Amino acid sequence: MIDLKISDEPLDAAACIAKATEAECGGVAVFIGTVRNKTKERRVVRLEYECYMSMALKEMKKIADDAIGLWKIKNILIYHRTGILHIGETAVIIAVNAPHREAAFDACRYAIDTLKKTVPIWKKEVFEDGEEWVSAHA
Amino acid sequence: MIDLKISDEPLDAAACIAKATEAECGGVAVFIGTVRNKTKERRVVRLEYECYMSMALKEMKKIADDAIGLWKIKNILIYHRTGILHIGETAVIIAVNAPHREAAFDACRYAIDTLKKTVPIWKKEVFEDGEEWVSAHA
Amino acid sequence: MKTTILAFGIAKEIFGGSKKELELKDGITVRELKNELESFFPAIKKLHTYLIAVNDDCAEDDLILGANDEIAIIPPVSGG
Amino acid sequence: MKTTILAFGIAKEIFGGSKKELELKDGITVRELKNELESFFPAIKKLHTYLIAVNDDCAEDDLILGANDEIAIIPPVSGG
Repeated sequence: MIDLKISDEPLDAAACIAKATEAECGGVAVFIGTVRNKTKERRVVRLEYECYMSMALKEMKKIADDAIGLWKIKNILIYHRTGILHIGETAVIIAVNAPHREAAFDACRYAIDTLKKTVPIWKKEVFEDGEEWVSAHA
Repeated sequence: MIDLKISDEPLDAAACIAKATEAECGGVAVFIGTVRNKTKERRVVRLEYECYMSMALKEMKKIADDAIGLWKIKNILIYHRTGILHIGETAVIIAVNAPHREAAFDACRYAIDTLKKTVPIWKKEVFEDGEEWVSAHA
Repeated sequence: MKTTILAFGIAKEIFGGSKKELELKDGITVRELKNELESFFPAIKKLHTYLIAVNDDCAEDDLILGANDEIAIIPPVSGG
Repeated sequence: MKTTILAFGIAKEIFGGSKKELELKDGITVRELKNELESFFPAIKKLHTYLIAVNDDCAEDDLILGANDEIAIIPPVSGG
Protein backbone atom coordinates (compact mmCIF):
# COMPACT_ATOMS: atom_id res chain seq x y z
CA MET A 1 0.00 0.00 0.00
CA ILE A 2 1.22 3.47 -0.88
CA ASP A 3 -0.50 6.36 0.88
CA LEU A 4 0.63 9.90 0.03
CA LYS A 5 -0.83 13.21 1.11
CA ILE A 6 0.07 16.87 1.16
CA SER A 7 -2.39 19.18 2.84
CA ASP A 8 -2.66 21.98 5.35
CA GLU A 9 -4.58 19.86 7.85
CA PRO A 10 -2.78 18.93 11.09
CA LEU A 11 -1.17 15.49 10.96
CA ASP A 12 -2.42 12.74 13.26
CA ALA A 13 0.46 10.39 14.07
CA ALA A 14 -1.67 7.63 15.55
CA ALA A 15 -4.02 7.58 12.57
CA CYS A 16 -1.08 7.50 10.14
CA ILE A 17 0.56 4.61 11.98
CA ALA A 18 -2.71 2.69 12.12
CA LYS A 19 -3.25 3.20 8.39
CA ALA A 20 0.22 1.90 7.58
CA THR A 21 0.05 -1.13 9.86
CA GLU A 22 -1.11 -4.46 8.57
CA ALA A 23 -1.80 -7.60 10.58
CA GLU A 24 0.66 -9.58 8.49
CA CYS A 25 3.64 -7.33 9.25
CA GLY A 26 4.72 -6.89 12.83
CA GLY A 27 7.01 -3.88 12.62
CA VAL A 28 6.44 -0.24 11.74
CA ALA A 29 9.28 2.26 11.52
CA VAL A 30 8.16 5.86 11.71
CA PHE A 31 9.82 9.21 11.27
CA ILE A 32 8.14 12.33 12.53
CA GLY A 33 9.51 15.77 11.78
CA THR A 34 8.33 18.58 14.01
CA VAL A 35 8.91 22.31 14.00
CA ARG A 36 11.92 23.24 16.10
CA ASN A 37 11.97 26.29 18.32
CA LYS A 38 15.31 27.51 17.03
CA THR A 39 17.78 27.34 14.16
CA LYS A 40 21.40 28.10 14.90
CA GLU A 41 20.38 29.72 18.19
CA ARG A 42 17.92 32.01 16.42
CA ARG A 43 14.44 31.81 17.90
CA VAL A 44 11.83 30.51 15.43
CA VAL A 45 8.30 31.93 15.69
CA ARG A 46 6.67 29.78 13.02
CA LEU A 47 7.33 28.05 9.72
CA GLU A 48 5.51 28.54 6.45
CA TYR A 49 5.50 25.60 4.05
CA GLU A 50 4.49 25.64 0.44
CA CYS A 51 4.67 23.03 -2.26
CA TYR A 52 4.37 22.40 -5.97
CA MET A 53 1.59 19.90 -5.47
CA SER A 54 1.55 17.89 -8.69
CA MET A 55 5.32 17.50 -8.84
CA ALA A 56 5.63 16.88 -5.08
CA LEU A 57 3.14 14.00 -5.22
CA LYS A 58 4.96 12.60 -8.25
CA GLU A 59 8.31 12.73 -6.44
CA MET A 60 6.78 11.15 -3.32
CA LYS A 61 5.38 8.38 -5.49
CA LYS A 62 8.88 7.72 -6.85
CA ILE A 63 10.23 7.48 -3.31
CA ALA A 64 7.50 5.05 -2.32
CA ASP A 65 7.97 2.91 -5.43
CA ASP A 66 11.74 2.82 -4.92
CA ALA A 67 11.37 1.90 -1.24
CA ILE A 68 9.06 -0.98 -2.11
CA GLY A 69 11.39 -2.14 -4.86
CA LEU A 70 14.56 -1.88 -2.82
CA TRP A 71 13.45 -3.31 0.53
CA LYS A 72 10.37 -5.43 -0.13
CA ILE A 73 8.37 -3.40 2.33
CA LYS A 74 4.62 -3.82 2.46
CA ASN A 75 3.21 -0.38 3.19
CA ILE A 76 4.53 3.14 3.08
CA LEU A 77 2.74 6.29 4.12
CA ILE A 78 4.18 9.75 3.50
CA TYR A 79 2.16 12.74 4.69
CA HIS A 80 3.46 16.28 4.58
CA ARG A 81 1.77 19.34 5.94
CA THR A 82 1.80 22.77 4.31
CA GLY A 83 0.75 26.23 5.41
CA ILE A 84 1.64 27.88 8.69
CA LEU A 85 3.08 25.60 11.38
CA HIS A 86 3.88 26.55 14.93
CA ILE A 87 6.58 25.21 17.25
CA GLY A 88 6.13 21.54 18.07
CA GLU A 89 3.65 20.86 15.26
CA THR A 90 4.29 17.96 12.92
CA ALA A 91 5.44 18.79 9.41
CA VAL A 92 6.03 15.29 8.07
CA ILE A 93 5.20 11.70 8.98
CA ILE A 94 6.63 8.69 7.23
CA ALA A 95 5.48 5.25 8.36
CA VAL A 96 6.82 2.04 6.85
CA ASN A 97 5.47 -1.42 7.56
CA ALA A 98 7.47 -4.49 6.59
CA PRO A 99 7.74 -8.12 7.59
CA HIS A 100 11.31 -7.42 8.74
CA ARG A 101 12.10 -4.42 10.87
CA GLU A 102 15.51 -3.86 9.25
CA ALA A 103 13.73 -3.25 5.95
CA ALA A 104 11.24 -0.93 7.62
CA PHE A 105 14.02 1.16 9.18
CA ASP A 106 16.09 1.30 5.98
CA ALA A 107 13.14 2.28 3.84
CA CYS A 108 11.89 4.90 6.33
CA ARG A 109 15.31 6.50 6.48
CA TYR A 110 15.67 6.43 2.72
CA ALA A 111 12.26 8.05 2.36
CA ILE A 112 12.94 11.01 4.64
CA ASP A 113 16.49 11.52 3.30
CA THR A 114 15.21 11.51 -0.29
CA LEU A 115 12.14 13.63 0.46
CA LYS A 116 14.40 16.35 1.80
CA LYS A 117 16.41 16.30 -1.44
CA THR A 118 13.87 15.79 -4.21
CA VAL A 119 10.33 16.71 -3.19
CA PRO A 120 9.42 20.30 -4.15
CA ILE A 121 8.32 21.59 -0.77
CA TRP A 122 9.80 24.75 0.70
CA LYS A 123 9.79 26.20 4.16
CA LYS A 124 10.31 29.74 5.28
CA GLU A 125 11.51 30.24 8.82
CA VAL A 126 9.95 33.23 10.49
CA PHE A 127 12.09 34.63 13.30
CA GLU A 128 11.31 37.39 15.75
CA ASP A 129 13.45 39.71 13.64
CA GLY A 130 13.12 38.51 10.07
CA GLU A 131 12.45 35.56 7.83
CA GLU A 132 14.35 33.24 5.54
CA TRP A 133 13.63 30.53 2.95
CA VAL A 134 15.56 27.52 4.25
CA SER A 135 18.47 26.34 2.05
CA ALA A 136 17.78 28.98 -0.61
CA HIS A 137 21.25 30.41 -0.33
CA ALA A 138 24.41 28.39 0.23
CA MET B 1 14.94 12.25 29.16
CA ILE B 2 14.59 8.53 29.71
CA ASP B 3 11.04 7.19 29.99
CA LEU B 4 10.58 3.46 30.57
CA LYS B 5 7.42 1.52 31.27
CA ILE B 6 6.20 -2.04 31.35
CA SER B 7 2.53 -2.54 32.06
CA ASP B 8 -0.55 -4.35 30.84
CA GLU B 9 -2.27 -1.15 29.76
CA PRO B 10 -2.76 -0.61 26.01
CA LEU B 11 -0.06 1.55 24.46
CA ASP B 12 -0.95 4.94 23.00
CA ALA B 13 1.44 5.73 20.15
CA ALA B 14 0.51 9.39 19.85
CA ALA B 15 0.96 9.99 23.57
CA CYS B 16 4.33 8.22 23.55
CA ILE B 17 5.56 10.25 20.59
CA ALA B 18 4.38 13.49 22.19
CA LYS B 19 6.16 12.62 25.43
CA ALA B 20 9.41 11.94 23.64
CA THR B 21 9.31 15.05 21.45
CA GLU B 22 11.01 18.22 22.50
CA ALA B 23 10.81 21.60 20.85
CA GLU B 24 14.59 21.73 20.52
CA CYS B 25 14.88 18.52 18.52
CA GLY B 26 13.08 18.30 15.22
CA GLY B 27 13.22 14.59 14.51
CA VAL B 28 11.66 11.57 16.19
CA ALA B 29 12.34 8.02 15.05
CA VAL B 30 9.82 5.51 16.27
CA PHE B 31 9.52 1.74 16.18
CA ILE B 32 6.20 0.11 16.86
CA GLY B 33 5.88 -3.64 17.21
CA THR B 34 2.42 -5.06 16.77
CA VAL B 35 0.99 -8.56 17.09
CA ARG B 36 1.06 -10.41 13.80
CA ASN B 37 -1.74 -12.64 12.64
CA LYS B 38 0.54 -15.51 11.75
CA THR B 39 3.95 -17.06 12.36
CA LYS B 40 5.37 -19.30 9.67
CA GLU B 41 1.91 -19.62 8.12
CA ARG B 42 0.40 -20.74 11.42
CA ARG B 43 -2.58 -18.62 12.43
CA VAL B 44 -2.03 -16.72 15.71
CA VAL B 45 -5.05 -16.20 17.96
CA ARG B 46 -3.34 -14.07 20.62
CA LEU B 47 -0.05 -13.51 22.40
CA GLU B 48 0.66 -13.66 26.10
CA TYR B 49 3.55 -11.58 27.38
CA GLU B 50 5.17 -11.81 30.75
CA CYS B 51 8.24 -10.15 32.20
CA TYR B 52 10.67 -10.16 35.07
CA MET B 53 9.85 -6.59 35.99
CA SER B 54 12.81 -5.45 38.07
CA MET B 55 15.42 -6.93 35.75
CA ALA B 56 13.54 -5.87 32.61
CA LEU B 57 13.48 -2.23 33.73
CA LYS B 58 17.17 -2.45 34.61
CA GLU B 59 18.03 -3.83 31.17
CA MET B 60 15.87 -1.19 29.50
CA LYS B 61 17.71 1.46 31.50
CA LYS B 62 21.02 0.10 30.20
CA ILE B 63 19.74 0.33 26.62
CA ALA B 64 18.60 3.91 27.16
CA ASP B 65 21.88 4.95 28.81
CA ASP B 66 23.91 3.31 26.05
CA ALA B 67 21.80 4.95 23.33
CA ILE B 68 22.30 8.38 24.89
CA GLY B 69 26.03 7.74 25.31
CA LEU B 70 26.58 6.38 21.82
CA TRP B 71 24.48 8.74 19.73
CA LYS B 72 24.00 11.91 21.77
CA ILE B 73 20.26 11.61 21.52
CA LYS B 74 18.08 13.79 23.69
CA ASN B 75 15.09 11.65 24.67
CA ILE B 76 14.31 7.97 24.56
CA LEU B 77 11.04 6.32 25.48
CA ILE B 78 10.66 2.54 25.70
CA TYR B 79 7.24 1.17 26.61
CA HIS B 80 6.42 -2.52 26.53
CA ARG B 81 3.07 -4.08 27.12
CA THR B 82 2.47 -7.35 28.98
CA GLY B 83 -0.51 -9.63 29.45
CA ILE B 84 -2.82 -10.84 26.71
CA LEU B 85 -2.53 -9.08 23.35
CA HIS B 86 -4.72 -9.61 20.33
CA ILE B 87 -3.87 -9.32 16.64
CA GLY B 88 -2.91 -5.81 15.63
CA GLU B 89 -2.34 -4.56 19.17
CA THR B 90 0.90 -2.80 20.00
CA ALA B 91 3.42 -4.72 22.10
CA VAL B 92 6.29 -2.25 22.11
CA ILE B 93 6.93 1.40 21.27
CA ILE B 94 10.35 2.97 21.14
CA ALA B 95 10.57 6.69 20.38
CA VAL B 96 13.87 8.52 20.08
CA ASN B 97 14.25 12.26 19.75
CA ALA B 98 17.55 13.74 18.67
CA PRO B 99 18.82 16.93 17.06
CA HIS B 100 19.96 14.82 14.08
CA ARG B 101 17.68 12.26 12.52
CA GLU B 102 20.54 9.86 11.72
CA ALA B 103 21.21 9.57 15.46
CA ALA B 104 17.52 9.08 16.19
CA PHE B 105 17.26 6.25 13.65
CA ASP B 106 20.47 4.54 14.78
CA ALA B 107 19.53 4.71 18.45
CA CYS B 108 15.96 3.52 17.84
CA ARG B 109 17.19 0.54 15.88
CA TYR B 110 19.81 -0.26 18.47
CA ALA B 111 17.18 -0.09 21.19
CA ILE B 112 14.74 -2.54 19.58
CA ASP B 113 17.51 -4.91 18.48
CA THR B 114 18.99 -4.96 21.99
CA LEU B 115 15.62 -5.16 23.73
CA LYS B 116 14.86 -8.33 21.81
CA LYS B 117 18.16 -9.84 22.99
CA THR B 118 18.56 -8.71 26.57
CA VAL B 119 15.31 -7.62 28.20
CA PRO B 120 13.64 -10.43 30.16
CA ILE B 121 10.23 -10.39 28.52
CA TRP B 122 8.71 -13.53 27.07
CA LYS B 123 5.85 -14.13 24.72
CA LYS B 124 3.77 -17.21 24.20
CA GLU B 125 2.05 -17.56 20.86
CA VAL B 126 -1.39 -19.07 21.12
CA PHE B 127 -2.50 -20.77 17.90
CA GLU B 128 -5.83 -22.30 17.03
CA ASP B 129 -4.32 -25.71 17.73
CA GLY B 130 -1.71 -25.20 20.42
CA GLU B 131 0.71 -22.74 21.99
CA GLU B 132 4.42 -22.08 22.12
CA TRP B 133 6.89 -19.91 24.03
CA VAL B 134 8.70 -18.02 21.29
CA SER B 135 12.43 -18.79 20.94
CA ALA B 136 12.42 -21.22 23.87
CA HIS B 137 13.72 -24.07 21.75
CA ALA B 138 16.29 -23.73 18.99
CA MET C 1 5.30 31.65 -27.90
CA LYS C 2 3.43 32.70 -24.80
CA THR C 3 4.23 30.67 -21.66
CA THR C 4 3.41 30.74 -18.01
CA ILE C 5 6.23 30.09 -15.58
CA LEU C 6 5.36 28.92 -12.07
CA ALA C 7 7.52 30.06 -9.20
CA PHE C 8 7.73 28.70 -5.66
CA GLY C 9 9.41 29.58 -2.40
CA ILE C 10 12.04 32.24 -2.75
CA ALA C 11 11.59 32.22 -6.54
CA LYS C 12 8.06 33.45 -6.01
CA GLU C 13 9.43 36.42 -4.07
CA ILE C 14 12.08 37.13 -6.68
CA PHE C 15 9.39 37.05 -9.39
CA GLY C 16 6.92 39.01 -7.35
CA GLY C 17 4.26 36.31 -7.81
CA SER C 18 3.59 32.63 -8.19
CA LYS C 19 2.98 32.87 -11.95
CA LYS C 20 4.74 34.92 -14.58
CA GLU C 21 3.59 35.20 -18.18
CA LEU C 22 6.59 35.36 -20.49
CA GLU C 23 6.86 35.69 -24.26
CA LEU C 24 9.60 33.25 -25.30
CA LYS C 25 11.00 32.51 -28.73
CA ASP C 26 9.81 29.25 -30.31
CA GLY C 27 12.16 26.32 -29.78
CA ILE C 28 13.85 27.85 -26.74
CA THR C 29 15.86 25.43 -24.61
CA VAL C 30 15.92 25.18 -20.83
CA ARG C 31 19.46 26.61 -20.84
CA GLU C 32 18.31 29.64 -22.83
CA LEU C 33 15.32 30.12 -20.54
CA LYS C 34 17.64 30.10 -17.53
CA ASN C 35 19.79 32.75 -19.18
CA GLU C 36 16.76 34.93 -19.84
CA LEU C 37 15.46 34.49 -16.30
CA GLU C 38 18.84 35.32 -14.82
CA SER C 39 19.13 38.49 -16.87
CA PHE C 40 15.58 39.65 -16.02
CA PHE C 41 15.87 38.61 -12.36
CA PRO C 42 19.52 38.70 -11.28
CA ALA C 43 18.60 37.56 -7.74
CA ILE C 44 18.11 34.07 -9.19
CA LYS C 45 21.87 33.80 -9.69
CA LYS C 46 22.34 34.20 -5.94
CA LEU C 47 20.38 31.02 -5.16
CA HIS C 48 22.40 28.06 -3.97
CA THR C 49 21.01 26.10 -6.92
CA TYR C 50 17.78 26.01 -8.89
CA LEU C 51 16.16 23.77 -11.43
CA ILE C 52 13.62 24.12 -14.17
CA ALA C 53 10.85 21.54 -14.00
CA VAL C 54 8.85 20.77 -17.11
CA ASN C 55 5.59 18.88 -16.72
CA ASP C 56 6.47 17.85 -13.15
CA ASP C 57 9.93 16.51 -13.97
CA CYS C 58 13.34 18.09 -13.63
CA ALA C 59 14.45 19.15 -17.09
CA GLU C 60 17.88 18.80 -18.70
CA ASP C 61 19.46 21.98 -20.04
CA ASP C 62 19.06 21.02 -23.70
CA LEU C 63 15.35 20.21 -23.54
CA ILE C 64 13.30 22.28 -25.99
CA LEU C 65 10.25 23.92 -24.47
CA GLY C 66 6.82 23.84 -26.04
CA ALA C 67 3.90 26.22 -25.65
CA ASN C 68 1.82 23.74 -23.69
CA ASP C 69 4.51 22.71 -21.24
CA GLU C 70 4.04 23.43 -17.56
CA ILE C 71 7.28 25.18 -16.64
CA ALA C 72 8.31 25.81 -13.04
CA ILE C 73 11.28 27.30 -11.22
CA ILE C 74 12.41 25.02 -8.42
CA PRO C 75 14.68 26.71 -5.89
CA PRO C 76 16.50 24.47 -3.35
CA VAL C 77 13.86 22.33 -1.66
CA SER C 78 13.55 22.26 2.11
CA GLY C 79 10.68 19.99 3.04
CA GLY C 80 10.59 17.76 6.09
CA MET D 1 20.57 -22.54 52.84
CA LYS D 2 16.97 -21.94 51.85
CA THR D 3 16.48 -20.04 48.60
CA THR D 4 13.65 -19.02 46.34
CA ILE D 5 14.17 -19.40 42.63
CA LEU D 6 12.02 -17.34 40.29
CA ALA D 7 10.98 -18.82 36.98
CA PHE D 8 9.53 -17.10 33.92
CA GLY D 9 8.10 -18.07 30.56
CA ILE D 10 8.68 -21.67 29.68
CA ALA D 11 10.79 -22.15 32.82
CA LYS D 12 7.69 -21.44 34.86
CA GLU D 13 5.91 -24.25 33.09
CA ILE D 14 8.83 -26.62 33.54
CA PHE D 15 8.92 -25.75 37.26
CA GLY D 16 5.18 -25.88 37.64
CA GLY D 17 5.12 -22.38 39.14
CA SER D 18 6.69 -18.95 39.16
CA LYS D 19 8.56 -19.55 42.42
CA LYS D 20 10.32 -22.62 43.70
CA GLU D 21 11.72 -22.96 47.21
CA LEU D 22 14.95 -24.95 47.11
CA GLU D 23 17.32 -26.04 49.86
CA LEU D 24 20.83 -25.47 48.46
CA LYS D 25 24.19 -26.15 50.06
CA ASP D 26 26.01 -23.08 51.37
CA GLY D 27 28.54 -21.62 48.95
CA ILE D 28 26.95 -23.16 45.89
CA THR D 29 28.00 -21.67 42.56
CA VAL D 30 25.79 -20.79 39.63
CA ARG D 31 27.29 -23.70 37.69
CA GLU D 32 26.39 -26.14 40.48
CA LEU D 33 22.88 -24.71 40.71
CA LYS D 34 22.43 -25.24 36.98
CA ASN D 35 23.54 -28.85 37.35
CA GLU D 36 21.03 -29.39 40.17
CA LEU D 37 18.22 -27.75 38.23
CA GLU D 38 18.99 -29.79 35.15
CA SER D 39 18.94 -33.03 37.11
CA PHE D 40 15.66 -32.17 38.88
CA PHE D 41 14.04 -30.73 35.73
CA PRO D 42 15.58 -32.36 32.66
CA ALA D 43 13.33 -30.30 30.33
CA ILE D 44 15.59 -27.35 31.08
CA LYS D 45 18.34 -28.98 29.05
CA LYS D 46 16.10 -28.86 25.99
CA LEU D 47 15.90 -25.08 26.06
CA HIS D 48 17.79 -23.27 23.34
CA THR D 49 19.75 -21.48 26.08
CA TYR D 50 19.04 -20.21 29.56
CA LEU D 51 20.71 -17.95 32.08
CA ILE D 52 20.70 -17.56 35.81
CA ALA D 53 20.13 -13.99 36.94
CA VAL D 54 21.22 -12.95 40.40
CA ASN D 55 19.85 -9.69 41.79
CA ASP D 56 18.65 -8.58 38.36
CA ASP D 57 21.93 -9.24 36.55
CA CYS D 58 23.05 -12.15 34.45
CA ALA D 59 25.42 -14.23 36.58
CA GLU D 60 28.70 -15.87 35.58
CA ASP D 61 29.00 -19.60 36.20
CA ASP D 62 31.49 -19.25 39.04
CA LEU D 63 29.50 -16.74 41.09
CA ILE D 64 28.80 -18.00 44.62
CA LEU D 65 25.19 -17.67 45.68
CA GLY D 66 24.09 -16.25 49.02
CA ALA D 67 20.90 -16.81 51.00
CA ASN D 68 19.58 -13.32 50.33
CA ASP D 69 20.21 -13.29 46.62
CA GLU D 70 17.25 -13.02 44.25
CA ILE D 71 17.84 -15.89 41.86
CA ALA D 72 15.92 -16.28 38.59
CA ILE D 73 15.89 -18.63 35.64
CA ILE D 74 15.91 -16.71 32.39
CA PRO D 75 14.92 -18.78 29.35
CA PRO D 76 15.51 -17.25 25.89
CA VAL D 77 13.85 -13.85 25.87
CA SER D 78 11.31 -12.93 23.19
CA GLY D 79 10.06 -9.43 23.88
CA GLY D 80 9.16 -6.91 21.22
